[in-house]
Amino acid sequence: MGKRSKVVASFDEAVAGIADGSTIAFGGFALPGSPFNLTAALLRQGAKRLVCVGNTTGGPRKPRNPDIGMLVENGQVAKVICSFTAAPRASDVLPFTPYYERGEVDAETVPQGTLAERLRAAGAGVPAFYTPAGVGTQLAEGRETRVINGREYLLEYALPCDVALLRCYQADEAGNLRFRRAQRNFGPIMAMASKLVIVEVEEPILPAGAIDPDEVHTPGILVQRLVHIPPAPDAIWPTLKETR
Amino acid sequence: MGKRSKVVASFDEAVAGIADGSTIAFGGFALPGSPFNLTAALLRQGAKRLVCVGNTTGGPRKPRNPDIGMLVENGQVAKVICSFTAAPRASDVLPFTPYYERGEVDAETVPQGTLAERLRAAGAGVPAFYTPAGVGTQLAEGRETRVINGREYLLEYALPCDVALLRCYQADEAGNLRFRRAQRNFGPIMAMASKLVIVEVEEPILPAGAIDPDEVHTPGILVQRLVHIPPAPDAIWPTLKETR
Amino acid sequence: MPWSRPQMAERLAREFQDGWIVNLGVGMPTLITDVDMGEKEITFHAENGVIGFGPVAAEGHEDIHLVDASRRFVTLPPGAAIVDHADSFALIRSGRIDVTVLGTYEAAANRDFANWKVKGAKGGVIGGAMDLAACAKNVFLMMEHRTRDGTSRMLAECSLPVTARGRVNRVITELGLFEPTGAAFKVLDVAPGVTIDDIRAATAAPVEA
Amino acid sequence: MPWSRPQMAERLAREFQDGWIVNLGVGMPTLITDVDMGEKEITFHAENGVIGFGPVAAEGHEDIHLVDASRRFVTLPPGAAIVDHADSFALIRSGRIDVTVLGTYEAAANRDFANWKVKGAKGGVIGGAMDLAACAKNVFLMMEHRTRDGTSRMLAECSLPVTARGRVNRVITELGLFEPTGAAFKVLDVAPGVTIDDIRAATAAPVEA
Repeated sequence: MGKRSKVVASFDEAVAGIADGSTIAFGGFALPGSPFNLTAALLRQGAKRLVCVGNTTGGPRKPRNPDIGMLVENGQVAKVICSFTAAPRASDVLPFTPYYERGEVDAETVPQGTLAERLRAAGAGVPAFYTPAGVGTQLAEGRETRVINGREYLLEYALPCDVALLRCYQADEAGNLRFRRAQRNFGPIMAMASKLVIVEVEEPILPAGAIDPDEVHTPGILVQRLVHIPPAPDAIWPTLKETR
Repeated sequence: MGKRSKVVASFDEAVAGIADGSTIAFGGFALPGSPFNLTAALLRQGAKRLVCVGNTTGGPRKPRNPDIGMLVENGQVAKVICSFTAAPRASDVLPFTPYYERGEVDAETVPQGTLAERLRAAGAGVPAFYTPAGVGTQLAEGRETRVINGREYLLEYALPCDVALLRCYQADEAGNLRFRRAQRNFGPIMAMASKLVIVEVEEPILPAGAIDPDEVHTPGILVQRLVHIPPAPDAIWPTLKETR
Repeated sequence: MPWSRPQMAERLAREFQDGWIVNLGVGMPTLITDVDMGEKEITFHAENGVIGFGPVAAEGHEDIHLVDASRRFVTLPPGAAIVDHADSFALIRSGRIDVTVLGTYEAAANRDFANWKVKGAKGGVIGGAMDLAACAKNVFLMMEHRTRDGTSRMLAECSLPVTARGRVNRVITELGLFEPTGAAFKVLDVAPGVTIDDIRAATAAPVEA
Repeated sequence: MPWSRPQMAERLAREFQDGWIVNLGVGMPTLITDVDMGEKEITFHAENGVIGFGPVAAEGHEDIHLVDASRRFVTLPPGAAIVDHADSFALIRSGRIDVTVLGTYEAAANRDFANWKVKGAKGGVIGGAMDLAACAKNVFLMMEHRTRDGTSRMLAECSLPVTARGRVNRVITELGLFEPTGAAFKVLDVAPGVTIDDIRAATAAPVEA
């Protein structure tokens, strides 16, 4: 372990080689864990026809940080798979919405727990599972259900991804990750679900062995590329003001 | 959180009220995480017709520590669900084996990963899932399979338990658990799968807040009863010699 | 006089039982973290894996890594724990959440509700609501009794696509606290100065006083 | 002269590629942690969630909380991580293990093998073998070529209940290293002084030299 470092020097290097048509998981729930710098690099990198998986396409708030919605605006996205694909208030409009309404991008709207479990299933070699979420709703129309012990469940399939873009607090050179507080959210399961896991790291990358094995949140064997986030203004470090 | 302590004074108090017919998950893989003291208390408590879930019924080695095999010998077990229900070498005989051969106790032999995933599914509200393990073997005979993306999978059902008996390293009064090293094994998923989670704790129970929320392995809302393990000879503290 | 939103939060929280694990939806339900629970021990669970969180942080004491499911900068009292999204929804689907309090567009006497898709919208605002609605032991709704144009949100059956069927236990509005019984909304409490006739006039479903 | 067990371990480990994640079964396969891997970076994974473990602890330096899947007191070099049993088998089922090395009762030219149930046994000794056999990218077997009474363990088809079908890539015995091809065992290497005729005599399946 750790003979070779997984650290790369820049965000651009970190996203190099992501292919057109890739399915990409974007970590984060609200601000914590959102890979703003890697997303910005992907906007520059320009991969096309992406399938973007994340909790949301990005809200209507300003100032905006790089998100799936910006990739949509940049013409890089074929489809999104999210638990939010519209604005909570009818008066708000997501940047994503006009593209969706014009049919320029497709969307799959998934209950958040189902999204999490489909990612986890992909990372666990479980191709499909049953869940009670969504039964009896429009989402279940025409889909396969099954009654188990007297209750109706919906069949859901694993959601494997080609790439995960994540942000965490600490990492060592072997790729072991630690998230801080609510930053953990989708991070560990997106790492499990993805073939290429790329992480922007807030603290300087630690030498292998600096993280106690009991305190690792994502084991390094799941992680391929790490990049340390330089101080602002060379990188995106959102402030409290932007997220209120 | 933590206004009321979950700490009880003795192993006997910890297992009080476990009903006849309960399904009980026993933590541990080899020595680490095995709830020897709670198992000893269950032998005294005497609940009958138990369904015992664990990695193994207990090996042929001596000296023996309390295990599922002893509960079988004590006439308390109707069925075991384990990944090992025979001795690896034909020359060895598990204490459990004669009872099984005479039909006095039933057994379900389950691949270890399927056992882990069935427990995790129960704890995740997933009633059933598909797995590749066991396909094409005697275990799959007459059972439901399904081809997904060209590969054949076996349908497996969640394994919910009434009680989990676990051993961990540290806990706080709110029931948050930390396992040390290989002690973690089945602990977190058996806690997820069970309605009543009872834990023997190696270190003195910590006040709520003494464990950093990022370093909790099992959240306290899953745990009902904690008991601190007193020093030997008042409690079982296996030594290296016994486990070689 | 109808209840204010903090009064609605306070009244609804009186329905919580000691020891409950409580999940709060975005918007109005977040007011419940400000309610004094007295002797009751209540644990707040957020979809993003924050278990046992406390009140919103005082200004200047926010932790940029610590938000609840409504993006509020919250605090962590002793005993809190963090899990990932899969484990957080494992707690939800396995029935560990005693109550979820959700905002909604519509509540129905038949115990359905609709809070994820407005008329004509492409896409939806599901978040964790479908998992919570299907699996929490109790589903409480918190909402305005009518839309701004005066249309009732309290219906016999939902007009919008439902979030879950037959799962609602309580609905609180500015006018009162209700239990949907299948056929009607049963009145459990009424805001001061509000009459049953006021409620009937504002409700597009039978009301059982 | 047939290979010794350490020589079998050393020879089989030469089949590993740089960067592989390796899982070792109980018994003979554990000898592989003693092999000098040279420039190759190999990470050992154990079913009980110990990722990146190192050699067996020196006497007096054992950690009572730290065993591998064979109950050996191992060590944790820098970069190691611990996960629970569900996450450990998630790594296995999702194809993250490059090779599992398993002991076995029988290996078959049709790429089946049988290592969980002896004749007449009630119950079985499955452990993690079925998950590993079904999902590891490569399945290597390590075993004695014959039973003590001289019966071949190298068969055209298994006589015992199989652990997985069509998954075996390599078999090493004291006589040689083999690749089951479906119809035969193809000889990849031979222990010093052992002849192809010796192997044919000890094998109850076609041997392809």
